Amino acid sequence: MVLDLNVSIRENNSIPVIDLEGEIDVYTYPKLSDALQYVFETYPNAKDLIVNLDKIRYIDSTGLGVIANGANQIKKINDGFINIINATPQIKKIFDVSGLISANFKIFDSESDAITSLTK
Amino acid sequence: MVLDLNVSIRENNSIPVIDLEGEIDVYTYPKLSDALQYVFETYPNAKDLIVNLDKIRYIDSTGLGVIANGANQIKKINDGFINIINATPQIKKIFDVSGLISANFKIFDSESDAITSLTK
Amino acid sequence: MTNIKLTIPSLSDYVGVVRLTASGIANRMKFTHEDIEDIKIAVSEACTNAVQYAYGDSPGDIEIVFSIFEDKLEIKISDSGKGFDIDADVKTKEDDPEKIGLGLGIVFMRSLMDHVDYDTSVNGTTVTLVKKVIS
Amino acid sequence: MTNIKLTIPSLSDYVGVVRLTASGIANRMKFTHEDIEDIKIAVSEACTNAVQYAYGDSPGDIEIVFSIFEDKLEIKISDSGKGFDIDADVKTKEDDPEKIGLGLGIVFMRSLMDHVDYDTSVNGTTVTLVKKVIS
Ligand SMILES: Nc1ncnc2c1ncn2[C@@H]1O[C@H](COP(=O)(O)OP(=O)(O)O)[C@@H](O)[C@H]1O
Ligand SMILES: Nc1ncnc2c1ncn2[C@@H]1O[C@H](COP(=O)(O)OP(=O)(O)O)[C@@H](O)[C@H]1O
Repeated sequence: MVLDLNVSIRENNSIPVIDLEGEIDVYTYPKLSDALQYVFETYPNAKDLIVNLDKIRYIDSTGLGVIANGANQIKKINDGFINIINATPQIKKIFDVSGLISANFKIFDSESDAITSLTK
Repeated sequence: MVLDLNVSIRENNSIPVIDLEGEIDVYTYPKLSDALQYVFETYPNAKDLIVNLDKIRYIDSTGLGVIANGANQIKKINDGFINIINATPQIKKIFDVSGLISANFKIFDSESDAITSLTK
Repeated sequence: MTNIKLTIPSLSDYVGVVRLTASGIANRMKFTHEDIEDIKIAVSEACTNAVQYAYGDSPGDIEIVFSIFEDKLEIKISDSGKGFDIDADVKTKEDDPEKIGLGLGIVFMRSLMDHVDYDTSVNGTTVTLVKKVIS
Repeated sequence: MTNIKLTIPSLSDYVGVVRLTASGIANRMKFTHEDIEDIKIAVSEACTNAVQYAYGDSPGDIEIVFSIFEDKLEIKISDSGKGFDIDADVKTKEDDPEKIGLGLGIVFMRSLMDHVDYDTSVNGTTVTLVKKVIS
């Protein structure tokens, strides 16, 4: 849906995956925060969490802030990571500009790349 | 492209087909008028012309006006018809409201329906 | 009630921009996809008329005010152009085959919206369009 | 030069509407797809700040003026809120881990646009964003 965000949660190889569709901005970001909190409660021992941006058509500093906060949280709890997959070049640029990449999250091109790396 | 109109012209079974993509409004309709004039000049004996709305995401009275004018013209020259294909339900509604359907153009669901009917 | 106001020059280039703004606003309300398409067409028809007829050769401004209510969206499209005689001008359309317009704009607005009101004088024209949220 | 003006209430609901309007306007200029995405983000960041910081608990208006030049798009985003001390407020961000914001909004604007200017006082804030058309 234009101007809105849809969130759904599933597992791949026991790793929780958050699929996002639409736009993440100051209006929609609470849906993403809620999903992150839900995953942290449902998988209290998870070391990894995948966030799938395949169908994200817009993200700005609000969305990056939520993801960075989530990354800090999973680091603190389980020394874990948020793993971003399917970011478009535009979204990668935004992560670059933010200077956040080197912090507590990793970026993979595809879900299979992420799963291969995280399960080995 | 959002807010713009792309036009291309081809033949199917010797019938000229105008493929349209985008939006037809007060800004873009001259592109459609030009394409119609081009087809009338290039195919001076054509009894039928197909206008493919498959990739049209918006049309209003401006676009309908151009199509209706084209239909009048081909009627006058060759006693011919404009044949609309792939109109969405929303676009069909607009044609309905306009009261133009019974006039000089026909509506077919698909290109193959139109070709079958026009070549028999 | 919340108001959003947009002002564009009366150029055909920007009618699509009004349409985008309108669809964004309608998306925040409980309209169906079909309602949103209806609103886009109606607001475009009103703006198209202001572009084509209000100002003659020297463009002026078109002001669009969106008023968001719990149960309806009201859109006022105003120009400061020359106005028209709504009964006379609409009737004579069929006598003038030279015109591109078929007299469909106002017909479309009336059939796609729940309420359409024209306020027109030598000081300009304001069209009020209302679409109700069906719940 | 052509001006388009949009006024919205300072509610998060309508930042996306500004984005749609901005992308429609940018589409009428010779910007690349990437430029248009940059413009959408920068204008959203400025509006998001006005929504989050300008007015405290009672929302006011945000006015966005798009000025279309042959060779650039200039966007002014204004609120009548409380303003801020641009040097102090940006520095202290890292000391306040409770805040959702990471101090990225202004960083994004500066890196995505060709020119960013802040004019802020107790009477409100105006951000001017400029993106050049590369030809
Ligand atoms: N904003 C306006 N300013 C001046 N004249 C207008 C305006 N809107 C409509 N009109 C007049 O009303 C007539 C009917 O408009 P409409 O139903 O949209 O059909 P069309 O545009 O095909 O003529 C127009 O031809 C014009 O003379
Ligand atoms: N329009 C505004 N009105 C008041 N304060 C503002 C405005 N825009 C920015 N600020 C202040 O500048 C700070 C930095 O903004 P920004 O770089 O967007 O980062 P963030 O939103 O993450 O804090 C904000 O935290 C706020 O204190």
